[in-house]
Amino acid sequence: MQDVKEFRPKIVAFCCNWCSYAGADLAGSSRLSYPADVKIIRVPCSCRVNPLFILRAFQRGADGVIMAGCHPGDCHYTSGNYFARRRMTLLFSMLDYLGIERERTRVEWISAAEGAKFSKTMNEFAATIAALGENKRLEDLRCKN
Amino acid sequence: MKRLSFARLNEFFAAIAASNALYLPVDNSKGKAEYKKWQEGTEMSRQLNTLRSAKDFFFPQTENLMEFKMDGKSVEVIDTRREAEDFVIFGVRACDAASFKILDSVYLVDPVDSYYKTRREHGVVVTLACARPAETCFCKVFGIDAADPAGDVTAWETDEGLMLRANTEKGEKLLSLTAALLEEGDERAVEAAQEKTREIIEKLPLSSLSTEGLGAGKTAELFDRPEWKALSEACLGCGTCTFVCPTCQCYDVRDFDTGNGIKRFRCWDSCMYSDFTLMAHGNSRNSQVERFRQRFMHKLVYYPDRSGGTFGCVGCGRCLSRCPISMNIVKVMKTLGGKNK
Amino acid sequence: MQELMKKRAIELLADGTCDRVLGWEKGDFAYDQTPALFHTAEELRASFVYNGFSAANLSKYLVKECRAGGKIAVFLKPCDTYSFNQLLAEHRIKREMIYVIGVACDGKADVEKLKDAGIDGITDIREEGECYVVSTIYGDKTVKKAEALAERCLNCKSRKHMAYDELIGESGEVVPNSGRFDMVEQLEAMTPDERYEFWRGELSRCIRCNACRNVCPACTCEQCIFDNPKSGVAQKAAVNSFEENMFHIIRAFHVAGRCTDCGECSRVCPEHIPLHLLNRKFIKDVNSFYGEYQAGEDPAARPPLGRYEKNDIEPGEAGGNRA
Amino acid sequence: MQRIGVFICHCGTNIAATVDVKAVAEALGREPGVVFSTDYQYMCSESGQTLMRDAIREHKLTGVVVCSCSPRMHEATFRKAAEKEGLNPYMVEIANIREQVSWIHKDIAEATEKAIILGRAAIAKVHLNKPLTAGESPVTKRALVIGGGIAGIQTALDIAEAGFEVDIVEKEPTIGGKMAQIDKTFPTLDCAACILTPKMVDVAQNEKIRIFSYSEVESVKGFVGNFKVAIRKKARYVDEEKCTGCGICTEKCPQKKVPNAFNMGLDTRRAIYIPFAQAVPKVATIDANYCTMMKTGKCGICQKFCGVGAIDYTQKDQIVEREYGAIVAATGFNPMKPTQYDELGYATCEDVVTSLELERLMNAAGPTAGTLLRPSDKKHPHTVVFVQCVGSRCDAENEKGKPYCSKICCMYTAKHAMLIREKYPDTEVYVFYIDVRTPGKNFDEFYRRAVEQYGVHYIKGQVGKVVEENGTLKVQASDLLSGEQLHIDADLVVLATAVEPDKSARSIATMLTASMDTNDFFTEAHAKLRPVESPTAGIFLSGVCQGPKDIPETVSQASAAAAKVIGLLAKDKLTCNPCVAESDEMLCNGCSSCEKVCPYGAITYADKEFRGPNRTTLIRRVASVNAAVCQGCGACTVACPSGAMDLKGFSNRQIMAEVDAICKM
Amino acid sequence: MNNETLIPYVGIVTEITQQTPDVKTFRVEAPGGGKLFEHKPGQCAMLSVPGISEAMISITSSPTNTEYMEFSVKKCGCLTEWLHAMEVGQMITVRGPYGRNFPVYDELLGKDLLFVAGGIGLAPLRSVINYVRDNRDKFGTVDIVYGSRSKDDLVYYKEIVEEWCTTEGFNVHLTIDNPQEGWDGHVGFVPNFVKELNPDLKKTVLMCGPPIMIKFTLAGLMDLGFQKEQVYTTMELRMKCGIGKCGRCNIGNKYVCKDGPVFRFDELDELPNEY
Repeated sequence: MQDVKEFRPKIVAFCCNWCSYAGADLAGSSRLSYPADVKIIRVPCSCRVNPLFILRAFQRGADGVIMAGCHPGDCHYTSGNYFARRRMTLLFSMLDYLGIERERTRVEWISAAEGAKFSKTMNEFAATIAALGENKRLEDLRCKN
Repeated sequence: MKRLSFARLNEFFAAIAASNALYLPVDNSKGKAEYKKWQEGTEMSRQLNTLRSAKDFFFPQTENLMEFKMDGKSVEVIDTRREAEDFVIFGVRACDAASFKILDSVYLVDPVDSYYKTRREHGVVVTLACARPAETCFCKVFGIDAADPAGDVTAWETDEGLMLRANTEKGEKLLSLTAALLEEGDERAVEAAQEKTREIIEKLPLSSLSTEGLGAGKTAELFDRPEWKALSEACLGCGTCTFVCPTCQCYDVRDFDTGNGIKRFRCWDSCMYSDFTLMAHGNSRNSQVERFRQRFMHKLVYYPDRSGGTFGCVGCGRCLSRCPISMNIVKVMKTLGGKNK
Repeated sequence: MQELMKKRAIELLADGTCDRVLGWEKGDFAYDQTPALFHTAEELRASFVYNGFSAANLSKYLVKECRAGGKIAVFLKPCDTYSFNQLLAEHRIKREMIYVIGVACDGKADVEKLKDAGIDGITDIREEGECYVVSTIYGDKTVKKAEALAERCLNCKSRKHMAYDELIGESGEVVPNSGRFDMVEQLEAMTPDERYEFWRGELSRCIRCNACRNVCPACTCEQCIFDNPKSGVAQKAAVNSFEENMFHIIRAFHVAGRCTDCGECSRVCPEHIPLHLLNRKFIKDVNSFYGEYQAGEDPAARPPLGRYEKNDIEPGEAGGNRA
Repeated sequence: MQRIGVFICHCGTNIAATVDVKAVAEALGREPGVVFSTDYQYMCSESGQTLMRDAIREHKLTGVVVCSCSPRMHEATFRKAAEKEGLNPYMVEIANIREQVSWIHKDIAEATEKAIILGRAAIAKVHLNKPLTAGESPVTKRALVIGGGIAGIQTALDIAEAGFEVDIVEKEPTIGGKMAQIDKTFPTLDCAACILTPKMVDVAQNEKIRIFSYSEVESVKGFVGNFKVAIRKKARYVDEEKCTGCGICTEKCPQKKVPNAFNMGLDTRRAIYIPFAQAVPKVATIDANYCTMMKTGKCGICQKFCGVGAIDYTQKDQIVEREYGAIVAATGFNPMKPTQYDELGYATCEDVVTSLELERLMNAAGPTAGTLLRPSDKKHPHTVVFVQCVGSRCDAENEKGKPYCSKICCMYTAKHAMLIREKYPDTEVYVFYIDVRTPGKNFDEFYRRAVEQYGVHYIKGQVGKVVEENGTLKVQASDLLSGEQLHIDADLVVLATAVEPDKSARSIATMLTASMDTNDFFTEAHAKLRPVESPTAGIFLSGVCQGPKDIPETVSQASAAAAKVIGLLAKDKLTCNPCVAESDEMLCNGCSSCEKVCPYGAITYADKEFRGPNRTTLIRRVASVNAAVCQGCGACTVACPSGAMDLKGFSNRQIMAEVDAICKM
Repeated sequence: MNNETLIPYVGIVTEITQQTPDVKTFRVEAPGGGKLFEHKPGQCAMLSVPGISEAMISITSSPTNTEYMEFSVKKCGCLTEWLHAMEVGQMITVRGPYGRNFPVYDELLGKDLLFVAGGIGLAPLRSVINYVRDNRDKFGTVDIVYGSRSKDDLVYYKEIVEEWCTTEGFNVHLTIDNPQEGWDGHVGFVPNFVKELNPDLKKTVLMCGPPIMIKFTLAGLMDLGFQKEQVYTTMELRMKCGIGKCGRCNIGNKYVCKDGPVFRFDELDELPNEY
């Protein structure tokens, strides 16, 4: 049962193919570690991330969701991350408004050259989530037993 | 006939709650009545009726039916049914009490729905006669007496206190739990209260509504009536009327993949929804006119056909006050019925 | 007003400007009006109604009517014209098929407010100056109109028609400080725990009847993702708190930047959940993050989620006032 | 139900040292749909690929998951291998268990668990993969260059040189652009006309190049490889075929008071004119705004004198439809008119001129035949003040100016100062600057020569006011280094005004669905790596329309754009990326939300007929995606509320399946 | 195992036969062998793959088969696609039997029978046909008119040729829509074929197929002088619970899952035209 196990957060990271996923690769090849709780899903661009995916992750048991994309202005598709930024700004603000811990969601802009930033960001985020504890406010109990 | 002084109402509830889960109408944050579990300090609502009907107790909006474990090619069925706890619903009005009979006629006929049956067996219904019916009430039209509701126990609020009459064995048993609080009551107090209620009912604007031209055997006359189109024109196809209706009993069965197995659950469905009859190769009720017609034909013709004439509506009036566009069974009856113009 | 409208509708039918008129039909108790199509002068004379209880926003019906063909005349209140423009902007209706008669509105009454005040057994309601005289089976009651005003009308954002072919009555002005974000601000000022409790208390009552969605003039999808089994997120019931949240968050998100704040969602909710507070949160955020934007004001305007600025606020920086 | 094969790569010990590959293979082998699961030393090796191909064949695999290094490394390798075995390459997915697992985790149990989860996610995705085929579209082997300045000319010449047809659309009566108006070029001081006009002649004589002068782009349809462009040939009232450019009409025309735009309005020309002697095409044009015949119907002198009967007062605009495979924007720039700076006196004082006006005043073919005379009294100026950065490098609050550096002003001002000092040593020259920017080959040497050899007075400071008093321009300025207020009596003030993208560029960008920045410069596909391509496939950028540049930069970018165009036109067919958006017409609302976020203009709408309920038909507006144009970013998929828009290869269902698998308890 | 009709049995698919390009027949047995439950010809069962969906499928095997049940499924939706993709040994869930059967135990006894089927419509009739074969003495002559788009689309072709055609008192008439290489049988649509065959008016007709076929065949039979009381069909509508409670499969006051799926045409006449 849950209570006997030590809390291991589940973290989903949506990474754009061109910058942040490459940044994760660089973190890997530079042997810059971050917790295994972070699992990456590759998307072509941060603008591919639908709010549905983020809610889905929480439903299925994620405790934190992070989206990483190219720095504003560097989007492989010119404008994708600008749209993503607006969408996530609004979505996160709404989650906050509903009383859901805003630290559970995060957006970072990580370039292909920023392996160190990738690792640092994921370490920080994992620590934040670990401190926050289990996601209770957006959980779906059906998926938790 | 038993009598309970109003001053001891709280003790009465406490006595019941000692061995049963007791539910009664309580005002929520919006000032609307909804059934809540009684605990010390819970105050009963003074509203005429609850926003949602009492059917939720026997036919909840969602319920788990079973689970499946899948592993490779194998499938395991897990029966998740549990023995239900005994519960008492207090303050059910005549209309909702009548709706239970309609639900029974669907769920308790062969093959019996065991989920429903279990809850029905474990539930004791204490009805409360109406004292101040609303303009939207028309239970009388369907032969329901708001002054003398059915149920395991019937209660009246009279000048002399709360009068209680057990109608069934379950009812007797319930009253026996509270025997210490009860005295013998005078029938006449009840009669006086009933008379007052019935007088008001006569004055209600919808009490004169007629069922002529409606009911069993009227499919051929009513099905192709051109008025259906205009009646359904504004219908949004939402499920409000069905979900607040005490007699609507349609459901959907759905599977939810939790990632660790499949939960099969049942949930309310609405014949007003466009996907209600949708299947892989078509839909037998394609347009809102057909879906709208189905709902009212079911209440006013098909159900009476199958039940020896009893209508599938109890006149509670919830759809009258909740429909977003104020289209409802009364307007349908007035338009299609014989004598309502 | 009602008679003027009726007369005008009859004329428009007669001179061929339209072949049907979309308006409100009277019901049994004065407050239970149904949106209806009127095809003849007789129908209009018999049952057309317009008064303080003609609350329904008729613009969404135009989507269906434009598909049916012909020419439709429609009565639109100021707030309805915003929805109308938004539908035009999204190509859901065809301007040339519609004759818009803007009608003045000084706020609509909410019968629930009368009922909450203990007035029951209502058989008729008459307007007398600033009051409603309510006949009930338990006697007559007089109520000030202002006391019966619907929640959304208390914070009316605009009495100005954004589109019309002709006006009956006068078009007013945009209300500069409508106070419509006051409640949003109050919520923002709460702690996350308080907000969570507030919304759980509200959304837990959701019965997923879809009335909010089906009445919403911005929700005109051919098929809602929540109804489409192929979408992978279809839901039919508010099975648990997650699904309640999910439905309302996604619905609000899908209408973000498109919602005109007509308030129909909250009006029709049988459980009286203040759904407009979700939409207003997005409207307020859009205004404060990306500049004032009122959906439906200008059908040619680019929606806030369809444009961007290079120096837009970062998701981490935006947020309510956290305690 | 797919039949999936799973292959776990050891990557030598790179993976196998930290991940228990056997355990992963065993665990993933139990997943639904997995019919084969194994591990291997080096999956990317020839024998690893053979292992995979054999398994595809023997186990009739419909999907493959390789747990290995990053897909950015070997996804293509494995997809190609699968394709060779007849499996659609897009049925292969990679779980990255090296960069994301073995290289960053030390604990074997933890790493193995994570590898299994990532493998499960890939399996879950493959279950929903569909075979994808890359589409092909033909290429029209002709390019369009919009703008006939030095950028457009160079691009056109390079493309034509490679053997492809090129059209140039130029809105003025002649090609040549701004360079034709310039006197000398920095830092070499060679004559602009001497190096430009031979190129103009080359263009005119090149059989592959067709010039549409005095023409504008009316509309652009289509997509990369298949553009359809309508060109408006404005009526010039002279038959281009017949006109020999003899110029007799321009001498006989009685209307002499037309401001000469080519000379920046510093002198006049006739109503019928050839902009300058070396114009290409050398054809006269009637300026209908001034022509007496056109305005009153009385005159007709030019017609009388024209020996070849080329004059045609009834000529109408003509629309020409042409097809192209690629389009180059070379729309160039204009120097800003500094009329909004009242303090600098441009609008009020005749002797305050812009740098380009100075070019004309110093040009042998200009209004003063190359002698520097100030406009007001045609006297030789003895004190000349140059003001730098007029309208450039302005603060965000300063709405009058531009935020960017116009890049060329420092150098041309040094050139002007130097030329004046050389020709008229008696003239004092002051230059007020904020910074002097001279990065470029021989640029700083050039600037230092101006200061050191030619004695130009460079003053770091700003000019606060210029007023005319009795024929003298009183210049008030501050010297920022000494902190002194300076008062200079000048005869001529020259303003180095900001470079502005041509006004026509905005509407052209809209037609091309090419994006622009807030300053109306075209945006490049990638600031560093794709500087001459627009994000819209098939649209290329040449010259100042992309950002301020000097001539050599412009020419090299023009050639770079040409190289890109040639690369495109050399292909017979274009292979499209199959991971593109697609619209489900049954779900599409036609609301245009997706179109608004598409950076490529790949989405179009059409009214289509659908079957409605009960045997009715209804017409609905629905979106469709041009697979040749879509680059697959997915912005549209999120903008779409009904879920009609989805992205192949990264569909909603696929991504959610990955989410589910990752979050599973 | 249970006393709740909504809770299904688990069955194992023990054999899968590809009948036509889009029809497969699945043989289902209880995990310990034998049938999951007894049924009557014409009755249906709810097949389900948990997590995918449930669908009502007619039981195509005869009750006289004591070893297994069979279901023939045409690929046309989410569940059926899944079923088509599965392999032998897969478990699925089955609940039933549901609905009214063809009246083989009473009204049809001793009658001459005419079966008319089109395409996959033969599946529910096959249960009756094989029941009749196994109870040959209880029924009169049997005529089977069966048509499909092409030869490849005829289901149970082997069984028809090898078993039905060789049964005494059985006359099988096959037809396909268009001429085809290797087909020397009848070509044409079923309704016309029935009319051409001019069946004896004493026969009782059992019919199943696409709506258009039913419509025209019925009209043809009426033209020939048949009465609606002589013609049975079986319906398919959106069914969910299978027990007349969930409320979606009604036509007027009848629930197809409970009061049907077998109807006599005179009964259908009384129902509103909403199917």
